[in-house]
Amino acid sequence: MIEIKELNRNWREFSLTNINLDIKEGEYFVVLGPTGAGKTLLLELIAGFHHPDRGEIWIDDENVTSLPPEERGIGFVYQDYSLFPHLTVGENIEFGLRLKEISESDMRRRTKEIGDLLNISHLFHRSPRTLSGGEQQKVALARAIVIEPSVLLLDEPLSALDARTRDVLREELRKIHREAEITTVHVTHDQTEAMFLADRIGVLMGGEIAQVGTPGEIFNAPINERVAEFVGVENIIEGVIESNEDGVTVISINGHRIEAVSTYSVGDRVRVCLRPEDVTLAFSRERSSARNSFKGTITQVVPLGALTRVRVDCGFPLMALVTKRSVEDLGLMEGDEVIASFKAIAVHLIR
Amino acid sequence: MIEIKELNRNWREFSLTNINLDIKEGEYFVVLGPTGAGKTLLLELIAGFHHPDRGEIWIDDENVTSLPPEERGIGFVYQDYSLFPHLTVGENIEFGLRLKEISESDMRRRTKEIGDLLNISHLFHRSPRTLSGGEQQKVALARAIVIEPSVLLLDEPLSALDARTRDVLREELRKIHREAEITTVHVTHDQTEAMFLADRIGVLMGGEIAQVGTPGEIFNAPINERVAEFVGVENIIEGVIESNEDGVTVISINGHRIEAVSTYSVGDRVRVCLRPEDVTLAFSRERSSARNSFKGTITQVVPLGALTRVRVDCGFPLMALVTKRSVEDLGLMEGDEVIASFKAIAVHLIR
Amino acid sequence: MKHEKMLMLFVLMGLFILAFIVLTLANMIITQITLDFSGLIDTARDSTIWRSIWLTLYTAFLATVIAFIFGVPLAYVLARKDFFGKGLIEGIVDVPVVVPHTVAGIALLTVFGTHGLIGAPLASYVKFVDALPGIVVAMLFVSTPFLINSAREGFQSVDPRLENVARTLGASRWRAFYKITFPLAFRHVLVGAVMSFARAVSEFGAVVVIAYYPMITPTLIYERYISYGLSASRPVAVLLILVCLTIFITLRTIAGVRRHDRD
Amino acid sequence: MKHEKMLMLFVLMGLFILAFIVLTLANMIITQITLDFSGLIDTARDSTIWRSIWLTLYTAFLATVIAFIFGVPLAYVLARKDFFGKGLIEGIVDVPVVVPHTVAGIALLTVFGTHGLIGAPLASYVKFVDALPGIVVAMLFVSTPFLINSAREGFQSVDPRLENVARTLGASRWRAFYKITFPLAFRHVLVGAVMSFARAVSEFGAVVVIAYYPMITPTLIYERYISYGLSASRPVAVLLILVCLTIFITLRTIAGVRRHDRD
Repeated sequence: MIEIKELNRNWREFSLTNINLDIKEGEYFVVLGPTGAGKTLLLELIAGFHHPDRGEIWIDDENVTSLPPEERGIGFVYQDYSLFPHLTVGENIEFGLRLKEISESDMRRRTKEIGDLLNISHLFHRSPRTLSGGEQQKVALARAIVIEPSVLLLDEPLSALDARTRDVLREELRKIHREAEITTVHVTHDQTEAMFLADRIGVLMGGEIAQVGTPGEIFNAPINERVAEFVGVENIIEGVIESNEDGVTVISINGHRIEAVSTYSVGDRVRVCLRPEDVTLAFSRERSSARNSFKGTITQVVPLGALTRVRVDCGFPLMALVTKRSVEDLGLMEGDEVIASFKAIAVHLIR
Repeated sequence: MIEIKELNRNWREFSLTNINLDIKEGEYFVVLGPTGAGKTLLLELIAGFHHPDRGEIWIDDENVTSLPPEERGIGFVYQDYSLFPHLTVGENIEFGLRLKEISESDMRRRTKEIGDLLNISHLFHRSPRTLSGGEQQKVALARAIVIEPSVLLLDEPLSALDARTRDVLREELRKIHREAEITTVHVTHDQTEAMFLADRIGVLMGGEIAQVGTPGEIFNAPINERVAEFVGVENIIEGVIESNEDGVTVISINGHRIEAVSTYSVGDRVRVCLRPEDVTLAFSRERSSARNSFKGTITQVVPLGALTRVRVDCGFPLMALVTKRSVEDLGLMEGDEVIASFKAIAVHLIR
Repeated sequence: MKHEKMLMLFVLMGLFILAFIVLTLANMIITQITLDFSGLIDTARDSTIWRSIWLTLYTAFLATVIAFIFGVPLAYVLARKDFFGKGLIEGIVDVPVVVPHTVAGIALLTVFGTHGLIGAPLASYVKFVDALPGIVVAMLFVSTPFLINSAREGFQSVDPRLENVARTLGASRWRAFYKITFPLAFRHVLVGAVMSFARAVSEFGAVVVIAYYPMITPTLIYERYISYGLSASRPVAVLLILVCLTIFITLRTIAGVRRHDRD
Repeated sequence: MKHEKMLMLFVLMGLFILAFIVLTLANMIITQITLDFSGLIDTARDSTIWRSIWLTLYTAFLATVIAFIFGVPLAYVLARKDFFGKGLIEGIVDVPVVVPHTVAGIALLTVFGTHGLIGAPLASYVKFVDALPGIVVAMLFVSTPFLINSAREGFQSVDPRLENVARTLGASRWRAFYKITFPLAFRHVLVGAVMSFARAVSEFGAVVVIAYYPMITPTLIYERYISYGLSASRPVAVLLILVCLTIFITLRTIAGVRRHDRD
């Protein structure tokens, strides 16, 4: 649907190098990356606001690299809404329709439909300035999708909103995508957003696509240390493969043994990646399917709302993310001796 | 230490009405409130950048209401760092010291100390423009505390930072507060930040202080529905007190009975507040200390990173926040019948 | 505020400048009214004076229209595009502010005079020297920077992302310009046009060199001053300044100038 | 870019204006050099001319210094404080741009003349009419808006929170101003001073009314034009514009004007 081939572009302090992406019809594709990675530039290249230094962009089997934005059939939503301040909400939404040759009654029908879908019909006569952030972003969305674009491009659409509104609009985005089935490219630095919305994720770091995969692949099997760190794998521990039988791998870390599933060979130096939420804490060794369990001392307890981050020293440092309730129920405190356990399949190995 | 008496101020679209606060020596006080509540205005009044329309501000038993900012002995840190762009990092930090009559060697010593404490000594010769957001905010903090103010005022100091840096600086703030024991007023809209750092929290909504208390009191026993909603109590359900014996209260909700601990009398109409992270889900009724358990049907499962939000219909709607792991282990899916349980002491009642 | 000594001092110093400007104009007007009110009335009844005022406003209006037609596109390009040599172009735009007025007159005479680069080939169609086109050309030269700079500021204040969005909605660059950018920058453009018009009306040095006749009011004032002295020229000056201020205040009010809107 | 037709058109239209400005000045200079180079050399050797150029620069410098001393504080107050009647004050600051130059001359003569409101009491100390102070006063009147507006823009571009922070660090308002705000706004102030100086040098109409003598160069050019015609005045005009452009380009380079820094 959207094919990006060997795309290169330098612009101000941003640069994109050899970007190759193949986004499928109807897919919700999230480009995830830290600030300054070039995410917006990539989106603006797809939209045609910038021209690539090298490479091609194809939409719907057509090479659009030299087409102007108005002929690419895209809808675009910016982080800061970018509503036309001198027009009413209704006029904003009708802007694109008026440029098409459709009848007045058709236009009424389509704006009404979209207004009902997003529950903003009562705002049509207001000026955008008088709207809340969430309402403005809904209007921006309505304006973009009412023209029935073949591609919807979203540039950090939820970043300017407060937490509550963000939750609501996130669900709204999913609903719209399910109903309208528009191929969507959404760029963000927010992992939760990516995990919640994406069919597939492309991780963009330093102007290059580091990894493409499903949310599960990205978060559980990051391709390298930089991606692992960025997607919140807080435990990255160096070790050496001690044995590998039928995929059941034993990694030695300072004499401690961790079991995992991998295809690495004996003697390989690897990094053990383990998400902190995959670590459970208890005072006694339970029977469970967790193959790895280590005795350790709690060195830090950091409450984070519903969750609590606990740092455990098991001979190697281990971060665990557990619920506030379990911390309270168990009465976990700094200095306590605990058993930290995790499953072999929760462990991901990288070079 | 800081006493605010009957403070009133209207400024542009913000207003503060009858603010009374008593912040203790050495306390870390967080003013928590949504955008537009007047949080920054309150801080700027304490600093003396604004003058109140009515009311008084006392710092260290001195009425400072009409003192200019330079005579109030405060340190101030803005969200956007506000470093002096034409000075180096070192000159920024020395700015306040040069205005005091201290020896050159004393100055060197104090800037070095603060540089080491915040691990920014290697940046002293750089221009602020070349620093990352986190580094800039550390410099702004260093500049504020090197003059040893009696009060430190922080205006959303972590809001402009990315998630990773925010975590680091949050711990840095706590460390500084523990070591320097400066009375600190920190305003934010972020609950995690407030819970993590605050000795006490004042909730500011619509220009008024709605509640003052410890983080536990604010998050578990919000005083009214507005505060409850703001601090993330997602279950707010109306009911009537059916019985109350020695504090053990039974509330009737559409015929369902919830147990709680309260002093309300039979017949009182109340709202049941319950944080979603206090609800556990299971397929069978376990023996546990949870006094309330209800059979219900899962209507929605929303993955949010390490946590998952599950909406259950138990005859009344109930939101639960459980770990991703338990969702996977139990295999929770929309349509499943589950048992939702919560303890009587997790329930908080308001009018 | 007892601690605002510095601001009080600053206000006091500012009042000097303001008093200088206001006093200078007010004193002239009041002196005229109190000492020689009948002279003012006579002047106001003199059709020669009104013809010259009308000529001044008319030529200034023509100059502003030309500056608008050619200046607004340039302002848009300067606001939206980065290119090599942009600083030079911006410098050229500001040059007329810097050129001494009589020098501008001499230069324009060289180009538009009967033997000039442009004046000669056009000689059988348009006459510039001592003619209306000469006045317009002189006014245009000195007034364009005001229009271009204000319009450029206006276009810069419109977020280019609004244009981007408009284009994804199917608008061509031109349509995005006239539906979105131009309406949003309109106030700045209007303010620029007002300043440009005012600057055109005020010009004397460049006009007097290329076109002493037909006499625009600033020239008329000078001519009366040289020939008959202060008392003969002052009523005309008072009349012209009243006309100018009226137009200026009216247009400025319509444009709704407030600095913090502009910045 | 084949789809950038509108921009190409805009650039073409902009080139008209730019060509008009450049051509006018270049043509005068080139004509002078090719047709009458010896005349230019003779002029450049004439000490009368250099005395008048020096007088012009000197008086313009004095006017700029005065505008700086009284204008910068006003600019700061306008940038930092909101008060009732601010729009009026901003209007007054812009008025000199709008006042026709000969009207300004007449008005200044009324106030600073021997019988004027200020001229009379000062008569035994300072003479304005046909004297250096008169030139300075006229230049000051027309040039202040440029300095004040640019400085105001500069101060507005400095985040007031920087001043707030400086004050919590123990700086008085005055110290916060000269340690933080003024250095950060310095470029704008400098640009304003350059424009103000250039505007002062360029003035003719207001100066010629209050002080025909001692003759500043714009007056000298006009006098030669009236007495001896174009060929006698052009070399002086060329010399003055070369001096002006040199100063203007040098100062502008020092100030490092780039629009997107300013906006």
